[in-house]
Amino acid sequence: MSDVRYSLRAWTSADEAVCAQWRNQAGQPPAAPAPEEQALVLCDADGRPQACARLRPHLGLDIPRYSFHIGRAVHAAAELGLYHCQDTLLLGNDHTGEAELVDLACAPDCPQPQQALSALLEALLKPWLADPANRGRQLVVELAGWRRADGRSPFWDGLGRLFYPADPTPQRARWGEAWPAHLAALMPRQTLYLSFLAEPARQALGRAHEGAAPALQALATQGFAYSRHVRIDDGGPIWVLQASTRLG
Amino acid sequence: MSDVRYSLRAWTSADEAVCAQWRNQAGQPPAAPAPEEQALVLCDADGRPQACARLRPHLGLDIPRYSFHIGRAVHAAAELGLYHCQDTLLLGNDHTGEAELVDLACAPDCPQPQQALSALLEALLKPWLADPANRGRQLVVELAGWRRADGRSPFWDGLGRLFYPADPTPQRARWGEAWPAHLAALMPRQTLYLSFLAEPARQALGRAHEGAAPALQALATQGFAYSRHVRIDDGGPIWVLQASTRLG
Amino acid sequence: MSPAHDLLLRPVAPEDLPALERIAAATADGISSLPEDRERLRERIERSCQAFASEDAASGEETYLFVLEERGRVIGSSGIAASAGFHDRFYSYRNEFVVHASAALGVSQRLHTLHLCHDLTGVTLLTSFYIEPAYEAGLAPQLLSRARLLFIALFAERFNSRIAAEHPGLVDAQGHSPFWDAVGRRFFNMDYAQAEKVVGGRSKAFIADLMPHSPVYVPLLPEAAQFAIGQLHPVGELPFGILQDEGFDADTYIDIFDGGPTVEGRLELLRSVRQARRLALRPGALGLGQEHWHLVCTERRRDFRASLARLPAGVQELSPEHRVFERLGPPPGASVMVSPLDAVQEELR
Amino acid sequence: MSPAHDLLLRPVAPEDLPALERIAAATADGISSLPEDRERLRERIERSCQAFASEDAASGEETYLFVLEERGRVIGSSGIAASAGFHDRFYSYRNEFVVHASAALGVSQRLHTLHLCHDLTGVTLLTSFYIEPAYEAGLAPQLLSRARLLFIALFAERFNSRIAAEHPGLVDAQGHSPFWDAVGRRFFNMDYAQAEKVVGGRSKAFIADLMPHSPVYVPLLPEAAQFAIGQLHPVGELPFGILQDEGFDADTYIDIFDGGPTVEGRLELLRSVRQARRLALRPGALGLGQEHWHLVCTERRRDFRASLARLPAGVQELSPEHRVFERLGPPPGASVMVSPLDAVQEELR
Repeated sequence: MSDVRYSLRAWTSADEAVCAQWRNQAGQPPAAPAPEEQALVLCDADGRPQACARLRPHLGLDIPRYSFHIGRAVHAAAELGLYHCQDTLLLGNDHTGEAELVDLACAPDCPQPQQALSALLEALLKPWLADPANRGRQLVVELAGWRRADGRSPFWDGLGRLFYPADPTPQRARWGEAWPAHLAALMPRQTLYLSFLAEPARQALGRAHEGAAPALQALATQGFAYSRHVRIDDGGPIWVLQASTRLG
Repeated sequence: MSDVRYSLRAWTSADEAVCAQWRNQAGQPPAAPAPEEQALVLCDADGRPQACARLRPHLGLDIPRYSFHIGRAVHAAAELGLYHCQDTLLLGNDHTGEAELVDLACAPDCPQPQQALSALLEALLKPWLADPANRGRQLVVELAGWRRADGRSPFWDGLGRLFYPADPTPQRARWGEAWPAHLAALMPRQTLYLSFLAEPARQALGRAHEGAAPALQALATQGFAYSRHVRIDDGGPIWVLQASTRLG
Repeated sequence: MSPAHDLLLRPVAPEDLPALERIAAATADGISSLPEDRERLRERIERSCQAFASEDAASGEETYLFVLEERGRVIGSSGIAASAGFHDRFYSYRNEFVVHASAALGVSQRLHTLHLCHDLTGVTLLTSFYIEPAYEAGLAPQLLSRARLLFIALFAERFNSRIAAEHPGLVDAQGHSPFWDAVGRRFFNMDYAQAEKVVGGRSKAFIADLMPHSPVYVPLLPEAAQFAIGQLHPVGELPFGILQDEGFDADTYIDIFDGGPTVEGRLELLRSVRQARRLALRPGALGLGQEHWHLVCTERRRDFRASLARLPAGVQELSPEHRVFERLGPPPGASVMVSPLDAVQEELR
Repeated sequence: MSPAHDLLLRPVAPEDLPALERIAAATADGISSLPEDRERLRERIERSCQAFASEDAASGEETYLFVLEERGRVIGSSGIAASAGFHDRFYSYRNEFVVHASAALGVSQRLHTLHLCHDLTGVTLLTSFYIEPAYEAGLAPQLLSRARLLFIALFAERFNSRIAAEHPGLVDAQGHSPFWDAVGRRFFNMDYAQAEKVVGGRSKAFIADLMPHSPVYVPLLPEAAQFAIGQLHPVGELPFGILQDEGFDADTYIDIFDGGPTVEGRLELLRSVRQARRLALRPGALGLGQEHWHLVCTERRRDFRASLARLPAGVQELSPEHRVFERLGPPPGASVMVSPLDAVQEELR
């Protein structure tokens, strides 16, 4: 899968300026790695950065990380011939402590984004998978949720907005990664039935933003799959790589 | 992986008597397939049945199927330096409608059980995976939960027994596959914190019975992984094969 | 002579069948608990007669039905079911409010949720209230509704000490319940009338098994459904107002199907019961002072009778010659129960 | 002359500091809400004086502290916090019971769960009850506890119409709370005393943020913890019994930390308030009839005084010469409030 035209190297402080206009799989510009994190940059034959990715050993240990788990609930009365299966959402911190893949991004003018991202991922995952003692059981990646052409998120409009009526943009900018944790304090804590959400919000649930398409394809190639969890603000899908699946 | 010494054929009514003493991955004797189900038998060079497995296209549509989803909840107060991450259990019907692998079993005297089961699984999965339109997104398999030498389930003793104080054995025998659905009516409906369970019950959670070891290994070979769901009576693990993972 | 003197409340009798049929026909579907079906009405009357007559300890199955007559003509009905959800659970939604706050976001919000509960299982239910429209304005509805409470207080061992009453919820111009459409319908895929049909004679508990046990988050409901929570159908205003005045709480429970208010209160705290007094009967007894309307009832179960009389506020005894006995009949015991109808609230300051 | 005539309840004054220090030292840790710290006690007294003196509408922040004296010697204290959880939420566990049934298995079980709630946020709290052991048996505790309720009724605009009071829960021989060990400790990994230290002066609401919001399933708790739910520490029996007699409900709420009962009631339904009457003062007024002990209090806020007197049951007016004014001082207005102490329950049958 990897391509001879590319070369890999560790992230350097100079990359921050280069990547400032890039957008990662979650729709944000990539940031510099923390000391315990591992970040790789993939460069083209001329040494220009084409893609980057970062591996965080454990998520949610400083700021609690929230997601909705998508479950199912059956209500049935056999005697009446009534049977209903409904999808449900439950707020939780299910991925706490797992490893996380962040800032998976490529240059806007990258000629073969999916190929570049796949090559990068493969290089990043190889040592992770080879170290069962330290790697944990899952590698988690959050993807930006679907938005309309005007930039609005139907999932937010159908759920988050009802519990936090103000415009979330300034708060998201102010709190960064902590924003969903603050939002979670206002959200329903018990099981939500999806059928109570407006149709556009239901349609957007677990659907990734178009800009994340190359990242999604690259992740699928590497064995990542949809975890039936979504982000709490925009309903973007959370994918995971089960370490045991790859090892099986 | 498949071995030339084995041959495969469809289940016949004569197999029922042959398999009566076998135990499947869930600890029960295999049963005859329903019309919509696909069942294969693997025979040795002499034509003697060595292993069997059955594929059910959709689970939980007649009798609701219950499981506990294992989630996580973080309670943190940064100002106090307090942070606690706890595992949780939530009763649900999350796998409703998915395909199910049942009656994965091999003969008690099968010389290479794991190899036989792997060969059988591969044959059963190939057409399933090749038919994205009809196959659904997951293949689910329930495994018998861990028991002590005296046959008691610590998970049952630490949870189920507190909500259904009688001996479950006769009811399990009487109701068969419907038993967990009746039990579910008595169980807690909201999130349970694992820390409220006795230590032996916690240890048994998601741990398979020793008899299921060859099945587990064969499932892992084929890409199945632990789904973070368990059976509600004995805490046995539920493994799934993500269709997309195999196709990725 | 005021027509209020002509009113008499008594247990229903088999001869009342035609009158009950008239009442059942006059009440909108789902509003009254009287069925529009002669056989079922006859059964209801029979069960009531048995309940009044039974000497046994209460089984909880009893339903008591009263009729109000004016000079012998039946003009209304009211009833009591000894135990809500007998043989099964009685479900309601309980209103709950929790505060969700985020200091970081500077937001603190009061979140309204509805919790499916069977808190009211086993309580005594007031049912079957109906009064002819011409009598709505006078004292007749007061007698019809409140005399039941004195009956319950007199025979408390047959009833629960918690009393509740269901009231019809809002429906729109097309006869649809916005609350059902937003909540129940999602779990039935049919309208309420259909659901009632499918469920047939089964208990509401059965339907409730099909509804989610996690709370309903009110902000997720359409506005019309949010508005309908705890809202009364106009047809229920009269009986609802009387029970509110008795001190029933109307803010806690709503009907799980149409969202109408289910009121609830402890018997001993209800106004008519709190203010009830036993008056000794003494020939020639004279009450002095300004007279107010009072409920007056006999203390027999099977021959329970209640009527209205003007009596002085602090009256201690009553003459068997009092005109109230023209309606009540000769007093069967040495005393009667009375409770003022228009008592002022005790005020401390 | 009975010593009960010598008792006087009045607002705390700065001169009471030594007496309060004595009380704080005498009360076990966590039982009384009086701190064993002179500065904090001085502050409490000051805040109380401000609360009694303030002419403003209530902010909810006020705490009122009363002392009971016998011929000038302080023998007890009691207090009121105008609004529970002021500036924050006030958490409790609410007992809930649901029926889980399976027809197929032939089982129907009543399942007990505890729900974290802040239902009692903003209610008025009764606090700081302490009486010297020598006075526990007489009428002194009655005056000490119940006079607060008359004060609240007289100045209702400063308080909530719902009143609650916390009571200490069970501890074992080692001083550990079995309820805390089974519930709170799982989320703190420390014992209650430690947790209180870590949390410092912060509100309980803060601690509650660390506790799960899903119900606690009681069958999962160890037996000792199950038994401790709603159980009273013996030291709380006296004040608890008085409030039970007032009609407070003790079955709904428990403390989230030690499982002790938190009682709750509506002011207007509490016995002392329901039975309170205003007596006009008229020189030479004579009450006739058998005398019973009554609470008697003045109607002024800052100079609130309450004492005990024997008065006839139906007394309508009182002479300013009555001996109760030897303690209360010259009546400051044209009337006083009274409420019988040993009234019999109204009974219907």
